[in-house]
Amino acid sequence: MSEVVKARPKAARDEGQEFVKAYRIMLSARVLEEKLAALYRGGKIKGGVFLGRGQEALSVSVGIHLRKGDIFAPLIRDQAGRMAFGDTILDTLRTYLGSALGSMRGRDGNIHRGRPREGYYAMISHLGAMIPLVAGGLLARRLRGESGVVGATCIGDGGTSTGAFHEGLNAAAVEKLPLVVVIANNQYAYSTPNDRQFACADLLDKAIGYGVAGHKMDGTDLGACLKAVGEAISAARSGAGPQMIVADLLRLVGHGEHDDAKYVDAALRKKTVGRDCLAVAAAAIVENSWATAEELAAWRDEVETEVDDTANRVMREPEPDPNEEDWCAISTPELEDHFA
Amino acid sequence: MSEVVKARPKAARDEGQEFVKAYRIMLSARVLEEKLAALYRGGKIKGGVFLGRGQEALSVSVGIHLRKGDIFAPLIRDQAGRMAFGDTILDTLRTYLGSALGSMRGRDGNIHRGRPREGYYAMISHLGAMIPLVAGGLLARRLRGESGVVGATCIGDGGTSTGAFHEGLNAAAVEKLPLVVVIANNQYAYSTPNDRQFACADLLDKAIGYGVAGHKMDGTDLGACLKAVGEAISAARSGAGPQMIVADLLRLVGHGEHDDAKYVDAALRKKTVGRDCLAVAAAAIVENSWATAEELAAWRDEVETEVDDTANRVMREPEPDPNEEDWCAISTPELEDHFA
Amino acid sequence: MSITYLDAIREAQAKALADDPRVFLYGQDIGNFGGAFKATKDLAKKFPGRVLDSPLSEDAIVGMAIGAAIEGARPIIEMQFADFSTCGLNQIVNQAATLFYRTGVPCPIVVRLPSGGTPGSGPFHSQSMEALYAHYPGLVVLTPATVEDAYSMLLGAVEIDDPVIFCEHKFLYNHLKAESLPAEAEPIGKARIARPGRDATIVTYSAMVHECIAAAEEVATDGFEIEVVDLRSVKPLDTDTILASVARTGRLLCVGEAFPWGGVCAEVIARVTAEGFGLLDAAPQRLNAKDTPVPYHPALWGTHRPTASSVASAARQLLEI
Amino acid sequence: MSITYLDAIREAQAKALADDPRVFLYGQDIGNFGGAFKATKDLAKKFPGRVLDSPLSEDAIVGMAIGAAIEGARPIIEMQFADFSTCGLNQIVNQAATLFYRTGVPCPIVVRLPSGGTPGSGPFHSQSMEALYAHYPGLVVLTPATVEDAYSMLLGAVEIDDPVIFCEHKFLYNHLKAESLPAEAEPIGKARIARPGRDATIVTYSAMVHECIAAAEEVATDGFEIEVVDLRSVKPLDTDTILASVARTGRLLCVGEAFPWGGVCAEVIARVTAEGFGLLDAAPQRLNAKDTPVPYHPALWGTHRPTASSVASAARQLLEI
Ligand SMILES: Cc1ncc(C[n+]2csc(CCOP(=O)(O)OP(=O)(O)O)c2C)c(N)n1
Ligand SMILES: Cc1ncc(C[n+]2csc(CCOP(=O)(O)OP(=O)(O)O)c2C)c(N)n1
Ligand SMILES: [Mg+2]
Ligand SMILES: [Mg+2]
Repeated sequence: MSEVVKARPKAARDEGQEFVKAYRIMLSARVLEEKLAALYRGGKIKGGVFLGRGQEALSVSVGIHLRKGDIFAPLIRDQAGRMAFGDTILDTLRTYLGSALGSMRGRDGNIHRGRPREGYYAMISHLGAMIPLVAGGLLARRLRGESGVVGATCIGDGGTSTGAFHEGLNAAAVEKLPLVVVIANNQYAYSTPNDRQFACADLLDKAIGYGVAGHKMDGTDLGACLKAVGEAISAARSGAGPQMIVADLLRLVGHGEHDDAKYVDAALRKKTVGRDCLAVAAAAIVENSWATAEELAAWRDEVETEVDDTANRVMREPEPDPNEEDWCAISTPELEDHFA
Repeated sequence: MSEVVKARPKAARDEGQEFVKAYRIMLSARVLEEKLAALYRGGKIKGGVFLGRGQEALSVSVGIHLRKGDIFAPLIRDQAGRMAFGDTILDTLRTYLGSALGSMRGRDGNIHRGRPREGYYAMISHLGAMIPLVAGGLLARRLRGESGVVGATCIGDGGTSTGAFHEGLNAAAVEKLPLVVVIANNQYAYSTPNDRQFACADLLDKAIGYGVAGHKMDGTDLGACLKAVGEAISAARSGAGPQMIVADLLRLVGHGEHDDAKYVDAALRKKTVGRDCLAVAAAAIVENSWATAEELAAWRDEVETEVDDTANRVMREPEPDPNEEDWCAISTPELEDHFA
Repeated sequence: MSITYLDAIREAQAKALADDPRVFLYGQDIGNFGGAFKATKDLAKKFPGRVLDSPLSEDAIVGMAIGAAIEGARPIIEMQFADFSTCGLNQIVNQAATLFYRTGVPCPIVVRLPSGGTPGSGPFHSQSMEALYAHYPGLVVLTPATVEDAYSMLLGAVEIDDPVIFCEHKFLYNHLKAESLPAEAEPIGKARIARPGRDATIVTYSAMVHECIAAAEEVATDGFEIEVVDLRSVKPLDTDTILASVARTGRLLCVGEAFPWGGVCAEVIARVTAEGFGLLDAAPQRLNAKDTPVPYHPALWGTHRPTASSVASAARQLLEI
Repeated sequence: MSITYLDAIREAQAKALADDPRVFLYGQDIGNFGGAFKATKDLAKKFPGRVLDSPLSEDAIVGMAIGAAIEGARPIIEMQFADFSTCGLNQIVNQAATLFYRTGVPCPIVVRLPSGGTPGSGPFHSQSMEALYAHYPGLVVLTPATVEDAYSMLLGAVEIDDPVIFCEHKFLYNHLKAESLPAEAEPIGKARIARPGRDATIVTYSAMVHECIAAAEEVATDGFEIEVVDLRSVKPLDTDTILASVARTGRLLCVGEAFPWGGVCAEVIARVTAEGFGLLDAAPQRLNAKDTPVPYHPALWGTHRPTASSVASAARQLLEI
């Protein structure tokens, strides 16, 4: 393997450093999600599995541009962004496989995970509901005098139809908070196509109505995503108020692993939105000589091994024990209500 | 009086017919509301009083362009539009004064009145909530094959911030329903000024984000309102989908009669938005020789008499009697739940 | 032929659509896709233009249904999961529930809530929300526990002129089977003796009916016969049937899958003690889910909600008193 | 000096703002205007930048408070009327109430709900929503009935690390007066004997405490002494204090202004009968509002909700049993 590496010129390597870094996180997310799908088919997963295949380029671009101290509230299809923000293969597997050692301790699962104390908010299912949360987090930071903080949150085309999206983004715009709302327009909300979801020509048309800046990009193009998301996050960080990002892409899996996604228009798969962003990015890397095809394959092998090893380890970890649960929903035990 | 009438040329009279008709409804609303304010101060009213002074030109324009068979869901400041759509001085007074004979039978009051069976929906307080209702009414009409129907509903600048506004308008746009949403931007939501309510340059900027047509006008100019609202309603009627109307104006009273509205920026009162649409319309009528100042005064006298007489009559009407109430919230008595 | 609880719900909707031109369906993914649970499978094809996909907007879905009802339609709307109805709750409790009282115009909408827990569904796809809706005046709240009731009560719900909250249990969707759909049905508002007994009464509803029957069978091995009352409707609540059962048995246990504070079990006990205090030989008891969000992990979930085994031990305790 | 219930709420917020830099206020019209009821009058001026007007967006108001709480702030938010909290209910019950259980991060927000009926307020400005919130795990639900409690419990609420639903009663805002603000306070979670007695116990809360005390005075003319328990907190519920009172009196009447189905009264009765069945000499009774929306006209409203006189007759009936 090391021989292959030597073949590439140094300059091209540096140039492509961020791109490659992002690619490798995308790859990790992809491989991890493939494992999750396999585990799901094997009946090893507790609950549903909802994957982000085809959305890694956009998602990773969000996570990679955020810093420690920023706030990130990912949504369903953000495995890549989560990992870029610091989430691990280990905790992902623990959560899906039901280990008691996962960050959610079996109390919540799959995509509903996070570490709020580290700025990594744990989504609830109700779509749109994370937007005001991030806005509020940013407001609190401002109130205590912090600046230069950014909060980002992701949502789908379907999620834009929620009242929570509207209220949260509007309130953030009024406060001119450094909020970045990333809309992954993957053409469907579960089975519902865009033309049953909204009537505007482009979701970006919504930006002006909130008085926020808008950014549009091809969500299958990692370079375009890194650039546009990077600009949006910088703008928010420097005080330009909320930023709305709209990326067009296609989810290349079912809504969840139970779903065969037959409803997806076959024609879309042949268009730009239907490209696999991971393959597109891989091709760009090779073309730019940032790495060779062999290196790419080696990276994949590496992640696969890590993912397999971690899954094996996690499957031996204990399940949460209902007898050890304190079954108390509040943090103030004196105020616990007691039922006979 | 009849001598005065003779002085005007016939042509001008015809030309101004709609304008004058609208003006006279505005005047009725104004006089009736002045009476309500006086009754409120006199302690005769059950509950609060929320008036539309300064918003009559816009409101009447909505009611006057709707037809029998259309749907109208007025909001707080729509006394004029209500009367144009068929609501009466009598029922208004009955509702405010708590007569058992009012359409709401004492069960609800003031602005929360309507006759849904006649297409005149009765608002609930929760702002935004009437938008999907009208959309749903229009959907039902379409499903049973009716066309040429329009549904209009009014809302304030504050109401645009609700999730209900967003969800309702978006869903109507997806269905391309003949819904007209009339936004009275009176610069404040209770005490909250526009700059604490939204961040877009103009509320009309929201239209494109919903994929609906937008119409903007000076809400203090009756002619402009009649024209723009008329166009919007015609467009909806002819199948052009939802229409959004934004009119700038100022509420010339408190939020309710308990409110002195001291928070209103004095500078606004001197601007165009601060004009009294009734006075502006009256001046236009006289200037165009559609009527004389004396006629206008006579019209006012006429309404004042009617309002006073009606109020006196209603104050002698019985209150609702709790012993005659059936205290059942559903229409199916067999399914009434019984509490010991 | 074998018909599931889910089939029954689909068939009831098909029949309602076929029988009454005023009926239409509105909700997320219910059209060509047939719904997240397939409760509307093929209906869009069979009834063109009458099974409409909505945007992701619970407030608008409910609001539009109410408007349609005012105009004489009879909409059935699906919340993708009961839990998401919190986003449409305002329209349900403040608009639908008050319309008739305020204006005299009835509001015949049916809100289908795929309710209750299944393993691995977690805090936001498992809730039982009947108590929230039953608390508000103006709503009818139904909780069918059998294939037969899922069918006949949904058909009945469409005929009711008032807003009906139809709490279907997701755990029963594919688990519960019957031979055929019923031709006749008990009236809505009447409870049902799901298992006769003489030593104690368990009042319950929805999926818990089956846990309670299993518990009763278990306790029967000790020689005690427990009567299980299936409420079917939690609002109105059929106090008479409950009282008659307690009159026979003298003992009452209420079992519900919902959170413990307030709710159906508290309401049942309050009624029985107010109206049938003298019938009770022992303190009435209740068993609910624990007072925490519904946990995701099946190992926790199995303890969080009542099960045949926890019901059986509660029943044994009640019998020993 | 004379201090109203409303003054107490304002003073508590002023003190919380003064004592704790993490506290801030967010809500509609609460800034320069001082709030629809003037509960935040002058606070924006006294605490610049910490009393913020929100847009007309209940969901966002609650959601932002939760996010701020995650970051260590202690927001107090005002719903303009409790009734409008249905539009923010999803964030309250699904986000605030689950945060600690799911993530281990507490959610110290206070949601102020101007609650309850006043004459002429009608179906949408009169609701008592404590039962909805108490049903959901993860929330503390407080219902102060006195000027002293309005003050000390609101201060206490700000200190609690969990989400607190603070149900202030609008009818008490200006009616209820005290000489001074308390320096000490009963702990939150403890009920209070508002009037001692021996013949029957009335358990109640919020504005109904005063109706019940008046009723007790009326019944005292017959020679019966009724003990009135003011719950103060409906979740947690202080079952011990209730049981101790019932142990003394043997009779229980629960009175609440909320709708009758489920709710505080049902919950209290379910607990007392489960844990204190043997203490009861008569069937426990309850008195709630009628099962319709709150009517607008004062003549109807006066019959819809319990009053001193209807409580007195319910109490007399209970005593005659
Ligand atoms: C308020 C709400 N309603 C319904 C759902 C059920 N639901 C989960 S994901 C989904 C579709 C989401 O579509 P979109 O926002 O486009 O995101 P995508 O799945 O395409 O990434 C739906 C309807 C939900 N989670 N929240
Ligand atoms: C959902 C909701 N939240 C709060 C209120 C309380 N409220 C009644 S009117 C009002 C201000 C409305 O402002 P706007 O929409 O601009 O209408 P305007 O009063 O200016 O005509 C508020 C906050 C309400 N009615 N509904
Ligand atoms: Mg999508
Ligand atoms: Mg306004």
